[in-house]
Amino acid sequence: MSVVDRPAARRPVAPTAAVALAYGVVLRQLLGRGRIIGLSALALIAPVSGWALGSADASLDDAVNLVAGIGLGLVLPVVALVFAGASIGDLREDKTLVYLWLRPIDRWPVVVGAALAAVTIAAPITIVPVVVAALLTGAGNGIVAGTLVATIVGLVGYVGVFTLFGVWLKRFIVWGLAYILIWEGFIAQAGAGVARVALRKYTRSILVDRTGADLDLADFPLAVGVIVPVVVAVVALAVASWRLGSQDVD
Amino acid sequence: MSGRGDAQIAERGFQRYEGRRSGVAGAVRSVAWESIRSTIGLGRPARYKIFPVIAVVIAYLPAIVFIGIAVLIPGDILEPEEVADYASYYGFIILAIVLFSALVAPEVLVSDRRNGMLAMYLSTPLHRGTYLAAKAIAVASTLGLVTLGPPLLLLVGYTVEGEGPDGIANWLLVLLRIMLAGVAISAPLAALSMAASSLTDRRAFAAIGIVLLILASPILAGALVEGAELSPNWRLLDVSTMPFELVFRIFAQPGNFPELATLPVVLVNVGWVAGGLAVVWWRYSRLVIAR
Amino acid sequence: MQFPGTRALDQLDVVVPSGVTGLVGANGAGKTTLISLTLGLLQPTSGSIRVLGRDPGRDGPELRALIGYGPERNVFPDDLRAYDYVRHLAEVKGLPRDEARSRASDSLYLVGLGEERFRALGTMSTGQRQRVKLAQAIAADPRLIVLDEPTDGLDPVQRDEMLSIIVQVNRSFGIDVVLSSHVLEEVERVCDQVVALSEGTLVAQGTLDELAGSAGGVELELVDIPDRPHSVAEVQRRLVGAGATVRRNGTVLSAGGLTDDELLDLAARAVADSGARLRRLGRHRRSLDDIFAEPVAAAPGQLGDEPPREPPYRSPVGAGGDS
Amino acid sequence: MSELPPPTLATAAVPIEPLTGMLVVDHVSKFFGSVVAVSDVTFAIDEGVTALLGPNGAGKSTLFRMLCGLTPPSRGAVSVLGADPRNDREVRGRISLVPQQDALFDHLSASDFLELAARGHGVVDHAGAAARALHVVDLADVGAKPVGQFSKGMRQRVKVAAALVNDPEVLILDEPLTGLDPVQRRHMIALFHRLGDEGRCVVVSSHVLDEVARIGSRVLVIAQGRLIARGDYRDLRELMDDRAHRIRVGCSDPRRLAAALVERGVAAGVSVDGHQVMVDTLDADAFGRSIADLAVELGVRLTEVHPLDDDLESVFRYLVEGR
Repeated sequence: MSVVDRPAARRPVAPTAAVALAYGVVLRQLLGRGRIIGLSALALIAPVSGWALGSADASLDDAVNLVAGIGLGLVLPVVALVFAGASIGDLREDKTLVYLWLRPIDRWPVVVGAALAAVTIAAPITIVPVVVAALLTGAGNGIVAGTLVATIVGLVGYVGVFTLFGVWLKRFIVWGLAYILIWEGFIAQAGAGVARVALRKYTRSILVDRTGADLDLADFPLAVGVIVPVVVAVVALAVASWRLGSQDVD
Repeated sequence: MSGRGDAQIAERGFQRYEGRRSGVAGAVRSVAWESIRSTIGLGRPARYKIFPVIAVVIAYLPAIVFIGIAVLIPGDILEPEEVADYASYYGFIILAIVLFSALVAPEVLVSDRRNGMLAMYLSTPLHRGTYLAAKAIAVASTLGLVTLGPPLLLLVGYTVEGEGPDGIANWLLVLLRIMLAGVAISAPLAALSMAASSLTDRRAFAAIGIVLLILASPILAGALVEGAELSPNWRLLDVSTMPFELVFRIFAQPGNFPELATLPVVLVNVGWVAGGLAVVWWRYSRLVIAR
Repeated sequence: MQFPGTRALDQLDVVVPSGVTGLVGANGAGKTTLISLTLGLLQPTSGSIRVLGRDPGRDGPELRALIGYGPERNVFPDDLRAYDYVRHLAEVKGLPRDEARSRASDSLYLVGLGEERFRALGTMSTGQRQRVKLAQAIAADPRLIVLDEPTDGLDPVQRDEMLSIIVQVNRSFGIDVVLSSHVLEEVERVCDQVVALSEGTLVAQGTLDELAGSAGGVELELVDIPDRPHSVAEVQRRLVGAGATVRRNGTVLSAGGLTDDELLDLAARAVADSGARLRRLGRHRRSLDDIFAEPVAAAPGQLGDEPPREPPYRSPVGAGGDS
Repeated sequence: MSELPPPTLATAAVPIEPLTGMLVVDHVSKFFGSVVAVSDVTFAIDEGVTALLGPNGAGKSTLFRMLCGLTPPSRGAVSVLGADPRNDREVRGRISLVPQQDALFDHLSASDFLELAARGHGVVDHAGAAARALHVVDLADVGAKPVGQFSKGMRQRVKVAAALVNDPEVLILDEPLTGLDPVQRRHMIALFHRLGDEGRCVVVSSHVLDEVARIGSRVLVIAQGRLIARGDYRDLRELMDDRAHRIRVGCSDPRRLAAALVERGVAAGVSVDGHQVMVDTLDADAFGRSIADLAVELGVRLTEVHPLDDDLESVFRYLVEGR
């Protein structure tokens, strides 16, 4: 009895189905034990330092500084990099991308599915610990709500950008770290103009807007702070989809 | 045999080797040496030499500077404590040590699993235990390059300048302490970086893991002890400070955390070493080697 | 030999004499397990094994210094030079540094990679890397080399060259070879004797003549020729008429029922009388393929009737090249 | 064998009429920097099985990747079922590729992996298609096991199964036989044969030439990026009329037979060795028709007539020699 006896009836694949397909595969691919344990341990720093700060009843500015520094500046981008970068990056490195590429489906659902998988795994390891950290600082005054919005928007922005890194660059981890530590860490501090091209400025602006604390490099209005990262993410995924269609696949 | 390949047989034919074979000891020695060579980039393209060179420069520069000071400024004007003593020297080169420990173990352990060398090694007189021993020696001695070398250079420089410890007995005591200090720092970092390198098959992740562990643990310990005012013993969790704390105790100095007794500091370091090696052994004994 | 849940080898009695021995068997038949046992990397759950007169379990390290091994996987450290790869592994097998250095170059010359020996492995073709693997196996002057599918991934021209080198390693260097392969024609062409495994049991062992000897009957292949469209049918008719039983498969006729000599004469006469065009004629030989197609439980005369012979240990001094 | 330069064959003449076929490659070249991987290749393939042969590094995999659109040609155009696979989403549903590299989603089970492939192609009954595909490559009993734990042979069969779930019209198989043992290879070849007979265009590359010969006789031979031969390999052998056919003849009186062959003008050269005669003839047809007559006439018993160099492997070696 051969598979070819009854030709397989086929129907065009709906974009949503294609997104779900990519989402399923990438999600299980990212669920590597080592990675999740390692990054969860990293993310623990945020709540622990928040709790430490809280028990020493620090001021609002200290709390916002802590959340912005460790939460939005370290835990969020690094975790987003590892998962969003690997969403397509691992498939390229392992040479399994052909099993999603050589299909009668467009390129963008594959990219979107992969990004969604990255968000699904990164969210609990970024939003939860950072918001809990804000809670533990006990600084109140809307810091928790501000942190929640900032981390969600930040996650969307970072996942979008780093998915593009994973599609385009072979050593996406190194370039991603360079962006986080060097670009956002040093250069963006230099001037307002340059900072405009760093996601960190937008997440900090959201936090400052909700809490009223004063924080350098955080002077965008809430609307800009929320909308720009999302737009950046959409544009990044569009570029990633174009790139996925036009580059060589091993 | 109709095959008329282009394989020419050198007329000399094939010599038999009747000499002595150095057995497992020789195998461990050559694997350790080959790992050291490849980590510091010997016999490899230039780009592999960048990081090791940077690390070594960072590690030895302060020593050279201090010796320079001792040379240029006559002894009487300078009070001894202004010249950095050996124990606090490490404070200057932490970055080099961190950089090196994040670089060495992933290079030495992870690449063998990905490029088929591990399968080859296990078909030689080595087995998993002796292989890991060789790799541990390689990692520790490469780390020794930045943890043992600089203070020794310092000692030699000072001695030549007459600033060194007076009397042979004292000189040997300082030498012994430097050796112990080198081991106190290299052993835990080697064990922990090897553990990280056996948990993931991607070198970049192992390196990130080691760096984050070294950067994160002081923050964690600091938060627990200062923030939450828990007992100072929580400080012992700080994997990147405790080895240096032990160095102070080796040099009979109070160190940064005098409230901690020396014994717990020693024990925690031994604990990190044992724990790291246990993780490595657990992973490698369960590893299925694809022939 | 038992893995958790699977019996990899089952009451295996096999004696591998010196020379080039082919190890054949389906995937999962136990070849790799047998190789691991030989290298002392696995311990038998029951029974005993002796290699080169030593027990792999007890003195594994010493034995592994005397055995060259070429694994099946084609994975290499890309930026290591071929020369360093071979020299290093020779050192790990106990050779002193300068001996390892000279023998590394010699071995790479012997496998035809003299000029390329300082090139990085990553820049080499599959064929060249397979030869580096062989050079590494012979560099430390082993008594025995075990090669797991040495011609995997090679094209026919490269495969010929590799096989001729392997035979030379045995004939002129006096190193015994055990090679496993899935290409049976290769094994038939190169090996002195064959060990065939199936599901962990020994299916057949012996020299090629013993295994692939003639099996009775004659086979002839004709060619359809336009000017005599029914020549094949005519030859078949004549053969049947003369008392032979004939099976036809396209233009190939398999004749039986009579002695080989009678069949050969009948065939020649039938072809001549029908004016057919003969392409191939010969006694029907059982090939390893046939053994593989239907593994015979214990064909008479194949399983060692006589008690397993102690392998003639080729003392390093005495034997020399006796090809 | 005279060292004549390999024959320049019909491909040199550029076909004028537009190429038609399920798979058309029109003056395609591919450069990686200064390296010319594929240089000005033109051919068209229709249904049935076509073997793509060539030494390692000849450009086979690059050509295959261009056929599936995984990489664009630097010059010329590829069209599969009339469309460009790289940009036409719909045609990608009618093509299947078995890639050469051994990469799979190790964490998925075999049936999950096949179901993923089926859904990706929009197969309505994806579970059924996955189950059927598993059955065809006889992996039905290990469908639930994760692919990461499969042996090389099993992984290869999963890859082939994944290429069947969408009932493709064009199947491109890059060395599908590697890692399979003879029995598995036989099943796989029968499968390719059946797929070809069903009107699909199946292109297979492999180095195991005597197995490929069983799949089909139509070959494309590529060397150093150029298409150097195309057509049925037996015709190609006939086209090499400047290269004598070498035939081994065993008989009871080789000397007399050899003399008669030369005297009859059928053999260009003979050499007698023991009971065998090595015959070199430029006219294989004449030889085939007269060898039986001569043997009967002289009363000599023919024990063997065995052509040594008209199998696919010899054709391959002659074409690729020195390239």
